[in-house]
Amino acid sequence: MTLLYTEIEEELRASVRALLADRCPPAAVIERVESEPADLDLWKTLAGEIGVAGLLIPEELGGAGAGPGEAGVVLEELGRAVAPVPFLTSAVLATRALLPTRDALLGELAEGRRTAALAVSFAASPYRPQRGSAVRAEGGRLSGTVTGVAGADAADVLLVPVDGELYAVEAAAAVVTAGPSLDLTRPVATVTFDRAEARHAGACDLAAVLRLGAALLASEQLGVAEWCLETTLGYVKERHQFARPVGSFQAIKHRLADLWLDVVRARAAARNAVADPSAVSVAVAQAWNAGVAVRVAEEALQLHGGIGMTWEHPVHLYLKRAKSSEIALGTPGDHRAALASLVGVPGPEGGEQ
Amino acid sequence: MTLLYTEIEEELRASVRALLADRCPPAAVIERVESEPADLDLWKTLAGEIGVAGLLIPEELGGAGAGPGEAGVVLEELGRAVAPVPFLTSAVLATRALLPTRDALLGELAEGRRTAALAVSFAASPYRPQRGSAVRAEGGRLSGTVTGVAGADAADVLLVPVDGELYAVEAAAAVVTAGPSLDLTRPVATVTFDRAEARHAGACDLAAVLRLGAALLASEQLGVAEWCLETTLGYVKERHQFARPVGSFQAIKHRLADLWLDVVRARAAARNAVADPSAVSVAVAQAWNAGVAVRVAEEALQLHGGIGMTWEHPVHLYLKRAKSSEIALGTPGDHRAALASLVGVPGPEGGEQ
Amino acid sequence: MNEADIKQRVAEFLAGHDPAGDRLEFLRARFDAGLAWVWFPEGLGGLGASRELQQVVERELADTPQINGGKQGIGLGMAAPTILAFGTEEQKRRFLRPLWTGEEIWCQLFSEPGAGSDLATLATRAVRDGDEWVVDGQKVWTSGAHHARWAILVTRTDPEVPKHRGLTYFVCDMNAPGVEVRPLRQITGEAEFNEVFLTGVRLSDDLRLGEVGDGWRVAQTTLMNERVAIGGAPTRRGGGVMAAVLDAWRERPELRTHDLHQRLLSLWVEAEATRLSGARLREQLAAGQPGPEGSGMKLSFAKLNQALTGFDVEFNRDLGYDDWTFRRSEDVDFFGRGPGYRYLRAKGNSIEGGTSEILRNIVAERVLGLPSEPRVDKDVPWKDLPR
Amino acid sequence: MNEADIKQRVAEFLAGHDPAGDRLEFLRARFDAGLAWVWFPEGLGGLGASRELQQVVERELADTPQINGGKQGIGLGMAAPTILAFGTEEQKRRFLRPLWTGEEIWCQLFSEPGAGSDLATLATRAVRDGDEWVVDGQKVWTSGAHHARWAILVTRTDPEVPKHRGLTYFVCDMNAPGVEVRPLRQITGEAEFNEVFLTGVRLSDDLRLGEVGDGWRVAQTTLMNERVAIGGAPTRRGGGVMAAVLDAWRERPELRTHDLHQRLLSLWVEAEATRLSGARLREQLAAGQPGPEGSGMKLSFAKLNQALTGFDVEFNRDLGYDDWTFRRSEDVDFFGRGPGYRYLRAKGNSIEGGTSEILRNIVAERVLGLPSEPRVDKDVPWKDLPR
Repeated sequence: MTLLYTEIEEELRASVRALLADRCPPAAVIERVESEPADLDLWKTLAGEIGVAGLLIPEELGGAGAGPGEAGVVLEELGRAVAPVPFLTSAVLATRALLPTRDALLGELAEGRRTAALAVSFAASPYRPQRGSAVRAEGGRLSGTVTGVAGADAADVLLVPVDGELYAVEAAAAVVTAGPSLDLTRPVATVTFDRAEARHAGACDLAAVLRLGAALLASEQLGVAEWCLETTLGYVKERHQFARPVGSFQAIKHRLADLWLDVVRARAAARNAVADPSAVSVAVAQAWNAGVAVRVAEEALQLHGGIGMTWEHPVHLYLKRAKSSEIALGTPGDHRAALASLVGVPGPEGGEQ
Repeated sequence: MTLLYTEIEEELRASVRALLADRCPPAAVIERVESEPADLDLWKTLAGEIGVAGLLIPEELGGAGAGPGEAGVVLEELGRAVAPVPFLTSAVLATRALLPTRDALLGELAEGRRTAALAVSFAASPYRPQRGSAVRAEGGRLSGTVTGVAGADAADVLLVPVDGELYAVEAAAAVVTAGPSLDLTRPVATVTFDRAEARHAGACDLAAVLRLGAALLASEQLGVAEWCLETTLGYVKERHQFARPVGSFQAIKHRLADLWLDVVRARAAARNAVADPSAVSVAVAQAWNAGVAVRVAEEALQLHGGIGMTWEHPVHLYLKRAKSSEIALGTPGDHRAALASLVGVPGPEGGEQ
Repeated sequence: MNEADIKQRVAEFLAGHDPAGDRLEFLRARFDAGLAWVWFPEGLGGLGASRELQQVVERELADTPQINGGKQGIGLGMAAPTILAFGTEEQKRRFLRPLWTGEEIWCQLFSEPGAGSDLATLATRAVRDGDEWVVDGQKVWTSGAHHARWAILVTRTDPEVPKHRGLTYFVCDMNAPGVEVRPLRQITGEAEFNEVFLTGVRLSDDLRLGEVGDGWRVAQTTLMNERVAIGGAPTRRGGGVMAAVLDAWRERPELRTHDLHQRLLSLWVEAEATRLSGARLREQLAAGQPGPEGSGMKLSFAKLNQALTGFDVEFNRDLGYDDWTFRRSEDVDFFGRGPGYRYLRAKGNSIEGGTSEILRNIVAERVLGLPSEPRVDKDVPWKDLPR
Repeated sequence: MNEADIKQRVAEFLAGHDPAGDRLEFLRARFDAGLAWVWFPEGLGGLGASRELQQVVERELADTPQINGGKQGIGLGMAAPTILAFGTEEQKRRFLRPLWTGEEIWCQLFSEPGAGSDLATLATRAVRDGDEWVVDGQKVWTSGAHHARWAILVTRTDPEVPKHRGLTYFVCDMNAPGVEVRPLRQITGEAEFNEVFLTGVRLSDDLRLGEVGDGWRVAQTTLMNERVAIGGAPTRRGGGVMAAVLDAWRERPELRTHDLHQRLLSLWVEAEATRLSGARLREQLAAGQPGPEGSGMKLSFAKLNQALTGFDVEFNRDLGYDDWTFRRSEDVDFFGRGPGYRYLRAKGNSIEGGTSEILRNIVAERVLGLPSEPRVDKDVPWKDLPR
């Protein structure tokens, strides 16, 4: 087990970064988020040419047979670009849910021919996997509603966990209602099934699926924090006030040094969570990285001054992503609470108060 | 009700401050703390000449008939000097315990002829008044132990609450064992009674006594924070590094500005707690001021650099006082927990987790 | 003039003017009676009385037609005191009455894309041309520019001298040719503010406020009045942003956790200590002991609002938003909107009206007396400054 | 030279020297065999091998007599690399062997009361007198001075030039007349450190390390080695200071509250994230990719230790202390003492070996590439600096 990046991971990173630099600059993201956020053309290239959609799928099922480490690197890059593509929702969450079933759909997902979404609230967590879901299965048909589903807008097929079983529903057979979302680049939708035709795919340990999602979300949060820190560093080196670069003022320097220490630790926590996606590692990574991403994004906005408050500057996309991700797949507080029993730091129950 | 200081209070402050400047400079305190911390000569002057011992005692019982506002101003000054005198322990805690009984001892306390201590742990709180006490009364005699008693070393008489009743025991009839204390200027002792002769003085609402003590401790914490902030400001204006006053470096300036904001709010909270010593006001003042005193003392030490780590510089006396006071009469967490029900911010009981 | 005198004046005024009649006529008459701002001179809406007595007037006239404090905020809070301090008699008579009655709305043309915290480095040029000045430049963060009749404007008239010395202050005619107002969209989706482009705008010299080259001093008067106005309103315990959070907290017990509970209690204590220090500050002001505490209120409130609104979003586990529509908003409808809006809007609290960084500098230097940093721009002609 | 070669050398050495014999003889022989620090040159305790191979030697010789890493810390970590880099052949031969075996203990005479963070402003004077130098001044925060045979010493030899240029570096004979060592009492009660007064101390010129006036460059080598040494030790999950806190937490359930529980969980997460970044840093170093992360470890650990020890005192509600006695302590007995001691001692973590303020400057400028502040002392002769 290593916390460093492998050469293969660095090569994958370079490919993804180059593609995103070309096809997904922040200005382009801002332009599309209000009309059609998901960039399915970009996703097609990422899936088809770079092969990211099949990273977690074994070779014998049509995938690349890679692991969380590679997926984490892709998410770092997607986070750095707040790229509106369904990697986390389709190639991580939905794929991981489907993996134990070895369903033939996996091959299609791996090739990027089809895209899936896990019909579970993005606000659910490994500790409360049912949050936001009220779906029942009757005679091969599903009825009910799931709120806050991420990636549903970009999905051809919805994977719906009901009572420990996983069902596949064609997106056309469900009603997907997107409302305004705090995260413009990964909007959530309400998904409603009304006796929708469903195919039983197999068993589903939803908590385990969401745990892997949380492990990888930590890498995305690292990417968000990295972009915010680097962009802010660039800005304060250039921006002059009082005839000095803003970045030469000591109070600013010290804050940025502290943020950098936070990001360095976020990188270690993210790599630990993909190297060993155990309950403890994932809880640590989420408890730390979610807060770091929010803090760095908030400081980025502040240190950009007025320009950071404008729609035209991309920093708000990152702030919105960071704040939504803080809620997604368990809040930092949820993950800390889980650690209490995982690592033996019991609460006051039985003691005073 | 006002949050400002009255003219009478400012005059009282000026007298106390002048006396302390003369008789209780920090160097003198450092010199005495390891041999005989309590300065009973100074206490005699404060009680006899300025009349601080009887502030809370009505005129008809031999006191000055003043109120918590005046006592608060005295404590601000005593905090600024970390003066080793038993004002809080005798003239506030013990006196307040005795007041409802209208016991004749009050007159002696008011004049400073005798000094009392409340035989209750300084780590007890309005919410857990019994913490550290195990004393029983049998036939006019007391037996048992109280740990962490502040002011016992300077007391002629001990006031001991047992089951809602208050007993007076001559100090000579108890065993007072002082161990090393974190707060050098207000050491705590273990007090042991072995069938000690006791006089029943009346009923005692110990929680109410400790609440007033906590209200006034907030003023002392304000004084500690003020000294630390002012002394640090003085130091960083004088101390040069890199050919500039250390206080001209922006990171230092911003930290001191933030500390000042904390102290400004601590002043408001302290004045509110003496103007209206209700459960809410006291809990707010303690929850805020205890932390501010510790934070400012810690920053004072840091900003003094190496000299702050030396025994000869007085800043450590303030740090030790601040940290001990954080525990005394309820921690900030205890006071916040009390606010949950006092102001209607209920916890998760009944909800999730 | 004491409280009784003032009450008498109000009574006389009310005897002559029916509050139920025409609103504008009533307000004009109130101005003419010296009951607009009693501490202003007679003839200019005031009575030369002490400022505290204004409270008496407001109490007595509480049930009569009122001016619009929100829409007229810049005029009342910033333009009026500056005109009073630096205007010619003619300017005072021309501008103050319609400013107060709300017949003419004002906005502020100070900040520029390149001059935010360092306002004195601003680049909008005014060049003299006979009895007129020709103004070219770009201003930003101008609220209400689209319905303003007039603006207070700071320009650079001499680039050859150090930055603080080459500025001149004007009243700008917002109807003049060459003034273009564009809404400026914020991260909340809406546009509270504007960008204002000034292209060959001609202002006659009698619109100049103060001497040529004295604009920095004039602007300081304006900014001092702005900072006093921010963050000074009294709130009740548990009020303000905290109230919005507590409502949600009480209504949704199923979302509470120990983590959130402990954080909320800490924020409650901070909010209460901050509120108490605001109350104490108002007592000091009322007692005529201003004290330095005012400088810090905005800092404390910005931090608190940001922490509370961030907490609110997390508590509600709300991945949604209410409305991203790009539209002009006249006011900040803080409490009428969702937690996501409040979270984003509160981010501006530590930037608008002086960033928290600048305010910490001010507290450190003016309140705590800490030495200033080495300055590299004091004696350099503006045109030679690095930017 | 590879791992197998080294193992062979060790085997040969062990064949000729009995670890059960005289300790000092064994250590001297180990030095002479080049197994003291294998990356040093042959004849100076090394073999000119790569530094990683030292681990092999340590593993192979783990059960033999060891040097005292604590008491010899300054010599091994700071003096030795500096002597190696700047010493004459004669100096290297004279000093390195007894330094390594522990026959001669070293201390460091750098900081002064007036020169802490700004070390280069130091005032201890060295004046040439023929083949000797006469040293006068006061040094502070010197650990181990009372049993040190030698010290590394930085002095000012030219007050007329800017501060970085007038310094000269010496080896100071701690037995020389005029060297007076006084224990320096800390806030914990004990004295880990000393003040050292130098009065007319005469040092022969062959004790000079590096050129006259080049002392700053020599000192940088020393300090670089100090910073690498701090905060680098591997810990297990929940280990270090956290372990002491968790022991108390688990033993005393009656003292737990929700407030403390939530804070402890947050600290646990911070400790674990910090530990992981330390582990990652060590992986980088082992892989020959040093990376800038090292600069920050001390900062992170200082903050964490201070938060944890403060928490510990509060959790224990402990108003007592273990021992205020003023005595000389050889080592920091962090875990053998009470929570109060740990709380006070940890306050030094953000001061000793570079304050957290200086380390933040270093991270900001050297790692993040942020511009330095305007400097007012670069070109001013030392004697004219304000102080």
